[in-house]
Amino acid sequence: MSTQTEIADRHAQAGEHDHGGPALYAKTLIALLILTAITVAAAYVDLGSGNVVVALTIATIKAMLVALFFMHLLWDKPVNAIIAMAGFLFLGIFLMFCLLDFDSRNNYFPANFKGPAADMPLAPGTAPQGQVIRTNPAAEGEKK
Amino acid sequence: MEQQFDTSKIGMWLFLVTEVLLFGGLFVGFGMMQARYPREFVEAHEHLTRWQGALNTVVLLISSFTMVMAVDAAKKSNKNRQVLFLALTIVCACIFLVVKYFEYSHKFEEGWLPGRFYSYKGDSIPACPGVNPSQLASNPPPAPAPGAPVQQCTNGYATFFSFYFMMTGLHGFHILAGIVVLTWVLIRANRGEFSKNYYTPVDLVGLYWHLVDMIWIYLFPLYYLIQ
Amino acid sequence: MDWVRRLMMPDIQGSEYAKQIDFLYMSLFWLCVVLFIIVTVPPVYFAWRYRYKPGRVTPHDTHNTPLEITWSVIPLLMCVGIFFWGLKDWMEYAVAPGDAMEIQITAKKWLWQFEYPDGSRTINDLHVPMNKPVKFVMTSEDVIHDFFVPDMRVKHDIIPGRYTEVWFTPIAHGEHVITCAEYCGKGHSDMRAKLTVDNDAEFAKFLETGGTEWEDYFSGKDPNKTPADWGRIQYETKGCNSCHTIDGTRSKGPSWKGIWGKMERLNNGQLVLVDENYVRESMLYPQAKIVEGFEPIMPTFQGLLKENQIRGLIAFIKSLQ
Amino acid sequence: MDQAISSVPRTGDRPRPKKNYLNETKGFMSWAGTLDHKRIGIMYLVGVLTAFLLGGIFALLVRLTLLTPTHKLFGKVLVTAEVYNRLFTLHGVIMVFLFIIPAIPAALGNFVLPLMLGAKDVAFPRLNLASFYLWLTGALMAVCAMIFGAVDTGWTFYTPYSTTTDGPVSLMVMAAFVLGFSSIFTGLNFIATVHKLRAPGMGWFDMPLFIWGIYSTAIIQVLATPVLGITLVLLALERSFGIGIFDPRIGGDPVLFQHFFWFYSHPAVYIMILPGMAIISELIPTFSRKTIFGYRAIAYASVSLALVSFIVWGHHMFVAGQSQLATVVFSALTFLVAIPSGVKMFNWMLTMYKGNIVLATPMLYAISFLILFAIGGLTGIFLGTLATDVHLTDTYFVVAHFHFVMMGGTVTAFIGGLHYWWPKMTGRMYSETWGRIGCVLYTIGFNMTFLTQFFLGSKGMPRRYYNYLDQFQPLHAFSTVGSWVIGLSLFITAAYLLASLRKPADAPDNPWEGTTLEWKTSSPPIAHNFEEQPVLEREPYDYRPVAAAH
Repeated sequence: MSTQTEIADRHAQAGEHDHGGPALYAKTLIALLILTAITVAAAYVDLGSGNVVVALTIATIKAMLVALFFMHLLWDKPVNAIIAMAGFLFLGIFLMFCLLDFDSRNNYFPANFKGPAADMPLAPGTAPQGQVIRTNPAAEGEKK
Repeated sequence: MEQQFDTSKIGMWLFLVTEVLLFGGLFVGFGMMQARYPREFVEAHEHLTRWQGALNTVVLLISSFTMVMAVDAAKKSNKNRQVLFLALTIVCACIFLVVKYFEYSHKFEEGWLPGRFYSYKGDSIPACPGVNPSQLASNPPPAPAPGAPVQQCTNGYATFFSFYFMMTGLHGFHILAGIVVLTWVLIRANRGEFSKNYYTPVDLVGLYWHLVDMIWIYLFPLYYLIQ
Repeated sequence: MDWVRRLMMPDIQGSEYAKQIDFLYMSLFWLCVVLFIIVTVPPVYFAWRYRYKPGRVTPHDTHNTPLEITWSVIPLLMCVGIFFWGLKDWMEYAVAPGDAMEIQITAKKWLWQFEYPDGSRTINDLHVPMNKPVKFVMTSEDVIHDFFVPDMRVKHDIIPGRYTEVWFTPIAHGEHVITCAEYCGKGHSDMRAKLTVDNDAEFAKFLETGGTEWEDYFSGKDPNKTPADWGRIQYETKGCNSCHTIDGTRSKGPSWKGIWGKMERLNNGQLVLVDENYVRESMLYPQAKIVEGFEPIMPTFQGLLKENQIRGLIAFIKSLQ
Repeated sequence: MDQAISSVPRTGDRPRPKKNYLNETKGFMSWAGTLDHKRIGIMYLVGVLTAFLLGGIFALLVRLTLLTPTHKLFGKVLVTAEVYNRLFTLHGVIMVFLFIIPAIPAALGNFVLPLMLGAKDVAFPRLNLASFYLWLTGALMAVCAMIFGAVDTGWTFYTPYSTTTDGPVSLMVMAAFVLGFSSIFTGLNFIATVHKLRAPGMGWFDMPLFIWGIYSTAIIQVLATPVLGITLVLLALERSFGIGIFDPRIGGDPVLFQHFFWFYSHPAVYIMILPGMAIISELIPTFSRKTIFGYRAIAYASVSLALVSFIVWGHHMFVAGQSQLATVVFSALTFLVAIPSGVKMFNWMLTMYKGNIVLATPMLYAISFLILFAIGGLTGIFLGTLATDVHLTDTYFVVAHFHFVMMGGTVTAFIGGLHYWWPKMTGRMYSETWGRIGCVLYTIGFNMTFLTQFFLGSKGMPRRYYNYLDQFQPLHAFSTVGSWVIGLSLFITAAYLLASLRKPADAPDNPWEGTTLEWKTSSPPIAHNFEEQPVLEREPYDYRPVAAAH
């Protein structure tokens, strides 16, 4: 790659000089650190399943800050932003369809359920209701 | 000439997208396994040291800042500041790895290891019955007697640590690679090769470094803060 | 036109569902024949009709928006129709009726084990009653297998560590093929089983003997399958092992070790010789003779143990010397 | 008709330059270290054709094994079940990862794409060479895995079979991983090239449709292949560490593996077919001497196929134990694929209408493609429809369907494209007569082999079967004979193409009256492609007389 970069020993990124700058970067850093503090603090508050949402929302805001300011996407050519978005979009598609499958799996059981076949333990969440397949007394003790 | 800069940048962004999807596969795997073992994952994550994760987050954020400052200095043809900030970035990367080293060695000592090497005794979780796969085909083991308690096993716990080591390990590998390219850029910067007319390598390494930071931004809450 | 169907689908339509699938398949087939003619005959014809002539000037047709919209929208509508037709038939496959008889399938490399509601078991030999819905709840002991009955047009993967389900209502009396459709190694292509659709009388007779697996243990062909081994399976699966040990330790009932041929003292002071008749009586009428020092807690196994299973248990006890 | 093919330089053609990319420099290192996209393309071509030969031999052996239900030939069992399982696995792995995926983009695309854009080279020549060496490394790893006993998992590597079976599975999987990165780098390179190195005056909608196809392919290569990489790494780690994600014995989910695998491998099908369609979009207007009908529709269809390919992967898993809701959603989405594919078929058809059609060998392959791809596409309807798929999936019907699309589609287009650009690449014309014989034989043999397998499949013959019921023997035997016809036709093709290399360079710059930029340079091109930077003056496929166009 260095051949053409060496050939390109002169390029003027007109316009980019006007953007960014240490002051803005410092502000971005401070915002990122504050958000980190918030996300750590939020972890000590029990919000049930809300914790994951809060943590991931804050993480996404932080990632956006990094992408927009540190990675210059805010001022860059739109094609780069489109490429970056595409990556996350298709990752989202992947996650979404996997979750769609997981959340709506049909679990069947034999009428006279006798436990899993051979030494193959049943996966959690696939046990018939009312029948505890896997318990961890030690862990449950800890919770109480 | 600007053409070449733009081309390299598109190339870099495309590369970053492949990195996002590479890590993304692991994130999806982690998500699915967490949906499968919600309780085990929460219990297992309590073995991670939250302050170490938070410290590393701060270190990486600062390194991202010093990196962008180095790019800024290159853009302004300021050699000394460029070298200084690149060096600071490398220092931050090294601090990150040192903290990781302490984290890892603690995990090794306690037996919080990936997959079948998980040997932690503290939770008193009985191990799964071991099965030799090659035996199974010719000589299947007898079905368990009715009413016999189903064996508990370390499945979810071991899986959590498998993902922990895979994802932080892959990330750590990227940090290492980052240190290598940063050093290369530092040497070239020290020779005064970069100026406002040509700073493509600094810019591209910067993009890479920010992505590594960005991945950690997601790793940190997922591993250290889940409830 | 049934010969066209027979050319492509299995001759036997083992269920009403199979007939539906065949109708859908044949409809799609004729539709595709028409579409195939539409998309391939013109190019071949054009290749001949507009074959090269020096100097011929070709028109500069770049596009025709109405035409292009037409050939996008019509296929789209067709696809929507086909999707819903497929969905309608598939819903029937996807949901088993509540009153279906349940047969459990355990697949492993490379055989099929079937278990009926009364506990009877067979290997590679499935019997089902005609005209009654049968539901199969399946799991695998090793890798993924797939329960495929071409005559019934049904198929579903069998996944280790989970149960999956498939069902059909057989209407074709006689034998059919069950075959594994998910690659599972060396014996994949030999992992076949026989499906026999019985009428009610035949099926009742089949259940009476508790399946056919026991025959292997009494035929003497396989040194690893003796009547005593059959007895051991009954000992482990019918619950004998919860009260009777086979290593001599005392449990809720007398241990079976060394019991054969002994004189046991009963709670009324009588002595009884442990032989075929006594053992058989203890299983079917357990309250008749209680060994001294034990509670009369054993339930009767009348109806639960088939004749061959009793014979197996006797052979098993005999072997515990 | 042959007068339409100018095998002699036309008046106005520039004299053949003495130096071209083939003889500019000499010696092993001038090839091994070359950054010239044309030489890298040629090296890829040699590589993928070798892989094609190897995979083809395995295919012939598989068919030979299935000739009789007893597998006896001259009274001997040639291939046991274990060997058979390895044969079809190797056939699949080699054909998919070593041959089809790089065949058109990396071999033909590398050669043609910069020429068509009027560029000197691809955007990142070093990355291009690195990509070739990654391919070579992956190929060598696969060969090593073969030597160490080969694997019997099927090219899909389904868990838990692949996590429990013996053999160098991890090595084979890592070979596929390395090949994946080779593919990623090719795609990355092409995207950057298309964005930045188009000739002056060439807007996005002035690009030849081949470029649109390769560009869409590159999008998939960059977005989907990393997931394959991580999937294979997880599989290898599952084998060595027991990480517990895919193996149910230690609490994993085998169906999740299938999601991971098909998230890549379904788009991968479009990595294979889109470049095939791209070649057909070149051949048909060129040999019809007529502008392409619905340029924009074809370009958009390529891109939309690439995007839709990411949301339909679950149709490989209708009976695999994914949730019923997911099954219904994936089936509905699957039908979306039919629309852009159909649009392309109709556009090609209308391009031929009122054309001036030269039935040269590449055009014959294009017509063969139209027929075979139509069958492949239409049988896809049976498999996308929920109720019929339950009966047909995992049978020979699927085998036939994807061979019609992958071989009847992609390989047919690849051979057509190879003939089309052969004069440009080598500077030689091949024997037109033998070319046509080869194409007709190929089409006949192909239909004998694979049309038969639709009947086998719908009759209930599962795939990957070593033993089969006697009732299937006639169809199997017929299919095997067909495979010999294909083998013969490809042998003939290889023979006359190689024979053409023995004669001195005789090809004119533009033997087919092509309108795209690669025909503007000499055959074979000079090392820097063009003597002066070409400027696009007319849109591609403009066959109006020069006066009328202005």
